[in-house]
Amino acid sequence: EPFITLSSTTSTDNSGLLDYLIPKFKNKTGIDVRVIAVGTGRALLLGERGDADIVLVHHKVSEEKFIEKGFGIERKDVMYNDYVIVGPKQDPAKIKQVKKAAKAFQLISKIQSPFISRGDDSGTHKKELELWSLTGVNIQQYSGEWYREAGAGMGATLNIANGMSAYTMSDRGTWLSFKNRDELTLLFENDPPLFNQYGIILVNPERHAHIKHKEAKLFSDWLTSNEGQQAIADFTLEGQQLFFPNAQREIATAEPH
Amino acid sequence: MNDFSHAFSKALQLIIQLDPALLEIIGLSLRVSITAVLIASIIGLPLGAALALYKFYGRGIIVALLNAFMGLPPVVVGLVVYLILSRSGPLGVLGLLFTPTAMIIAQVCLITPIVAALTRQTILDANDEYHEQLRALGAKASRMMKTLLWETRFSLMTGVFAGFGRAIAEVGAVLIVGGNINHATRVMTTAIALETRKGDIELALALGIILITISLIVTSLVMSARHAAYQYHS
Amino acid sequence: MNDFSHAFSKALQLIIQLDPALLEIIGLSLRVSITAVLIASIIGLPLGAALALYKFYGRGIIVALLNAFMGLPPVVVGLVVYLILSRSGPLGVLGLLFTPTAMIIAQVCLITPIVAALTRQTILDANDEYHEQLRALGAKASRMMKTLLWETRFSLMTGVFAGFGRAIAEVGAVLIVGGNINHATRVMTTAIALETRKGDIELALALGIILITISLIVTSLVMSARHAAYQYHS
Amino acid sequence: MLHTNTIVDMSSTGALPLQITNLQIAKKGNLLLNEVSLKIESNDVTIVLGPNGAGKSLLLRAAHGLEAPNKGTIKWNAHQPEPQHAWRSYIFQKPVLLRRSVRANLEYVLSLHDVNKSDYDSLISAALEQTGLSKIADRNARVLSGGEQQRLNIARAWVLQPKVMLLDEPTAELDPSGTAVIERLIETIAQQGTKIIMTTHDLGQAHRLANDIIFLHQGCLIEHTTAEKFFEHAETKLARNFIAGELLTEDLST
Amino acid sequence: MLHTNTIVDMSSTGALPLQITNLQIAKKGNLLLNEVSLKIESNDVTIVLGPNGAGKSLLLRAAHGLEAPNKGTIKWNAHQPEPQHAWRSYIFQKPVLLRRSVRANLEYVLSLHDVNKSDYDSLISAALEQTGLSKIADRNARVLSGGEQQRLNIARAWVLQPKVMLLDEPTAELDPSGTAVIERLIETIAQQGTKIIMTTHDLGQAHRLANDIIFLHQGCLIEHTTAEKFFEHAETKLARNFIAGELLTEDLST
Ligand SMILES: Nc1ncnc2c1ncn2[C@@H]1O[C@H](COP(=O)(O)OP(=O)(O)OP(=O)(O)O)[C@@H](O)[C@H]1O
Ligand SMILES: Nc1ncnc2c1ncn2[C@@H]1O[C@H](COP(=O)(O)OP(=O)(O)OP(=O)(O)O)[C@@H](O)[C@H]1O
Ligand SMILES: [Mg+2]
Ligand SMILES: [Mg+2]
Repeated sequence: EPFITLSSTTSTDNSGLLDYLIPKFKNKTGIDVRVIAVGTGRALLLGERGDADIVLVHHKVSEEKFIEKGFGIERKDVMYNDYVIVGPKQDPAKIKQVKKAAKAFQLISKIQSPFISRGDDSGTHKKELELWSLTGVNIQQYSGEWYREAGAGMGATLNIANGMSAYTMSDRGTWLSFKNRDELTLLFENDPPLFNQYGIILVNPERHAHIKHKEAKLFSDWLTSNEGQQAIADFTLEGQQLFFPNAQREIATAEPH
Repeated sequence: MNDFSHAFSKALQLIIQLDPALLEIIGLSLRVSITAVLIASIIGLPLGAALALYKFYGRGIIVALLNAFMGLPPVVVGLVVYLILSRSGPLGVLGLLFTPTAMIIAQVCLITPIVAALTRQTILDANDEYHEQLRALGAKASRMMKTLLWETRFSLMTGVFAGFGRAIAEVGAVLIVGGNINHATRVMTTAIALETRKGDIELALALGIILITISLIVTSLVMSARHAAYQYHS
Repeated sequence: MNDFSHAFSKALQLIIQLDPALLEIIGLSLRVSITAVLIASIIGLPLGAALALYKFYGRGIIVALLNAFMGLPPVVVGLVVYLILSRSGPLGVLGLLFTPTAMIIAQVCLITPIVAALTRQTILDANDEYHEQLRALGAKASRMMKTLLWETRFSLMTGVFAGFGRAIAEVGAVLIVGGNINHATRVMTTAIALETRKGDIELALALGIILITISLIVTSLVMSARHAAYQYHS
Repeated sequence: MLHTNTIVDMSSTGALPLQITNLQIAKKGNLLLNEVSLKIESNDVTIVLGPNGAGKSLLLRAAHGLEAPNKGTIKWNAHQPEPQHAWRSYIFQKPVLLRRSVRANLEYVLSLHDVNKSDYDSLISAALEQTGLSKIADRNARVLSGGEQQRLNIARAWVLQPKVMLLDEPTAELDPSGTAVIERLIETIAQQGTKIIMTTHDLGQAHRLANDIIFLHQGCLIEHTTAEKFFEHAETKLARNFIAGELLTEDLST
Repeated sequence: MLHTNTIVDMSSTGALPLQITNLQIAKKGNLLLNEVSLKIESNDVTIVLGPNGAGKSLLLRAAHGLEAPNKGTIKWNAHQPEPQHAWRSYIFQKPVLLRRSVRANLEYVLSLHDVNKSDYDSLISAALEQTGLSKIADRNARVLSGGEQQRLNIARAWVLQPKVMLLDEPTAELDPSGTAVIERLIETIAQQGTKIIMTTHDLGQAHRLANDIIFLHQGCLIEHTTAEKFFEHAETKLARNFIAGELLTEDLST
């Protein structure tokens, strides 16, 4: 049976979105999609080395570099989701009342309440660091004290946050599908800086002869088509829509040389 | 302790339901690890015996390497096998990455040192007793090796169990070279890691209980076979 | 193969630089795994010997369990220890979660079965030779156990190596109960996993090479000590 | 030098008489000892004779508590034998020596029973001297010659100076003078009140040492009588043939 | 039944004469064989005598190629000994039997050399019969009695029907009739042209079997002479004392 290999991030996979989309695509085209869920960095590396046919990640800077270097040939916006800040129910830093994410971070740093960072250079981690830089707090100096870098995926980071009754920042999808919550609860959401754009990139078939370019393009096209976009919008977890389709324009393209 | 009783009932429930997805994962786990342990034994038993019996320059270094390689980190083994099998790697053309074959290769690398090092020690101990006698009877080194492997076969099994245990339990290597692809390369350990990531600790534990039960069944079956054979031969 | 030579030179570079962050991680790896292997030996050596020597109802089941437990999945062990040590768990008040102590506990659970099962086999083989004689001399069971452990001490070392190898190489359990927290619970294997996540395979491999080198140094040191002692005693 | 009965407390369980009643031992369907009954009362040298495979070792093993009877009983002064009893020692036909020095092998035996540490040196020196091992006391036991190992085997059984010694072919590998030394040692030991029960294939030795003879064949007790009577006019044809060195072809099982 | 020289190709490396020149073997600083030189030419029974620890086993081991000389040479018809030679077999004072049946132990030896499979049955039956083991051919070798194990040990050395047999105390644990059987077997073998070199502590046996005697003491060759001469009027006082069963107290190393 024909299949393509898609490398993506664990947070995307954890949400269940791909499990929802792939059968629909397979139904239509007969092509299966095999998902390798890894960190952003390694997802791109898999594409670079020709081990995946297509890449679905969410860190625009890295994605553009990927295209520039000729590893990928076509990047399309697909959708966005958003990040939320979660923490212990008691909310010792009182971030529930504030309106800006940076403000929330500032309050956390003020009382030096435990905060778990992904600490793995992932898209999520970079976004978190951006927010810290907005607060003016030099967060590195607290590393190993109340600011803890887990160097782990989103799920593992949430597990640790739960275990330590700490704050952390998570993508909404992982948070909603995450079960080991105990005292952990959602405390802050819906601030535009927390939005998170996803892009899909075709791996350059010129670099690797075996790449299933045609089938991969079918998937990319389907995902950005009206049908695919609708499917993304239809996907809900616990009654909430997680991903918001926005595939209206192409960000960067490069024809195969 | 509530967590544990929940996990147990969940495990029971999964088993009773005979969930086909679960059966598929269990089947692949067993197929990969049993194949790996067979290949590792085919390499490791004679290798360990040879290191016990043959004296040659550099043997000490190889033995030290073998003992240290019992501590090969699965992730590192996974990475190395990945680089070799990756499309850009030397064996990329074979297209083995993200297949059960790749997982078997990685596990063989992980457990061959274990089987070999433990075999070496067992043969070394037996050799103390047998060496002179077999030599005096006229056995050449290669024959002596075979004889000692046969005479100690019941003891060697424990080393093979250790290898099987390592294989069926490890997740780092199979995750990297297999990719934990649903319906293709998902095995028990990668499924457990996945559920853990999702925070579904109950399901992860239930799967863990099932995995341990399977190990227990496999080991018990082999042990009873060994016991029966041992009774028969003495 | 370019990847590998890059990784090697990177490893060399890291070692030459004596990067304090790296030294910290190496130190914690060794501290955790050596402590775990010592504790596992203190439990596993007598346990394995007792299972080889004492006959009691249910021994067969315990032995089968032990053999199967050589295949305990690190992630599952990590989860169980996590649940026990977590704030809402039975030992939550101790506040051990995400500390090196928690990592040691998890590794002890993982490797005690390995040390015990391999010890059992070694003692069983030696018992064949010694049992009748020691009994006739008047040795009681407990004394016989001590004598056999002592007479086979050089062989038992290989089982301890296997345990150490498993401990120093595993990542699943320490990641869950330690958390891979920078400057607190980050060890070599969790650091390797992290670099792998980041896609920095070169650095991950370099760290892997360093880890294997450390295992090699530790095993070689112990092996030479064993060799010297063996020469002295025969 | 010999100070039997002072080393360890031997009073708890008695020694002689040894009373064996209807002893039966079978393994894997083979009846190896068959309805053996006998009584040993006097404090001297009893020798068990019989062809290879007659069951001599088995009988001694059972008397030391190393084999559980399938039927029948073995009683030392009404007590069942336990290998731990310090008043009785046993030497194997094929000894296993510990991987340590000759001296350390003897020390080990003392450490198994509660002997005063201060007595170690004198007891070990006595045993080494009497078995002619003093010179090689520090050699590793595993590299000794066959005869030297056998001497150590005997020294190990004697070091506790027990009330009863069960010896399975103690001189099989000894040279003539070694044999003479051990025979003299056995006589001395016996004279000082230690009961000796031993096996041998050396009829001359049996003649020289034995007060009474137990003659086994195919697991059956054929004769138990004084040495004099046995060698002069044995009752059974089997025994007479055995003494004459002839092959015993009768098959008792048919 | 005996058809020496037909079983395996024994032509490649010669057998007699055995020429030992200035043989010296030392272990851990102890000189265990010291400048031993001797020549054995005739196809009969040579017996090595000497007290425990004299170096008898060591000499036989060296002659089978199991010990490398520190100095000097050992040549069988100008060839160095290798344990693999099928024309020569060796039995240990302390044999190790494989964990399988008596018959399988013999089969194993045949399988080590290129013997025709079709000859297995007849060779094995012959060896079993001549050592009196036919009845227990299927018993596990590890549960045999001491004497039965020794018979198997001899059967194993004889099954290939070699040109030279080196026997280290072959009858130490045998009963009188077993000893007689083996002695007769050794005589028959020797008469048919197989060279026997053996050790024993049984002077009577040496008397009965030996054509010539090698007498060792503390690693030195004291006498090598005909049996007659040795037992009637030995040259050295050491040998005369040994024959008389006296303790040899002279220390040659001082
Ligand atoms: N590997 C070794 N290291 C040290 N000493 C050894 C070694 N092997 C043998 N010996 C010593 O060499 C001497 C000769 O040993 P060997 O076995 O040849 O004696 P033997 O004449 O056969 O005596 P026996 O009649 O007791 O069998 C003995 O004193 C023994 O302790
Ligand atoms: N565990 C066993 N299973 C089966 N047969 C056994 C076992 N142990 C001993 N036998 C058999 O029992 C018989 C008696 O053995 P035992 O060792 O008592 O003989 P023995 O009289 O001491 O002979 P030897 O003079 O050769 O030492 C032998 O035929 C032996 O093969
Ligand atoms: Mg016996
Ligand atoms: Mg000898």
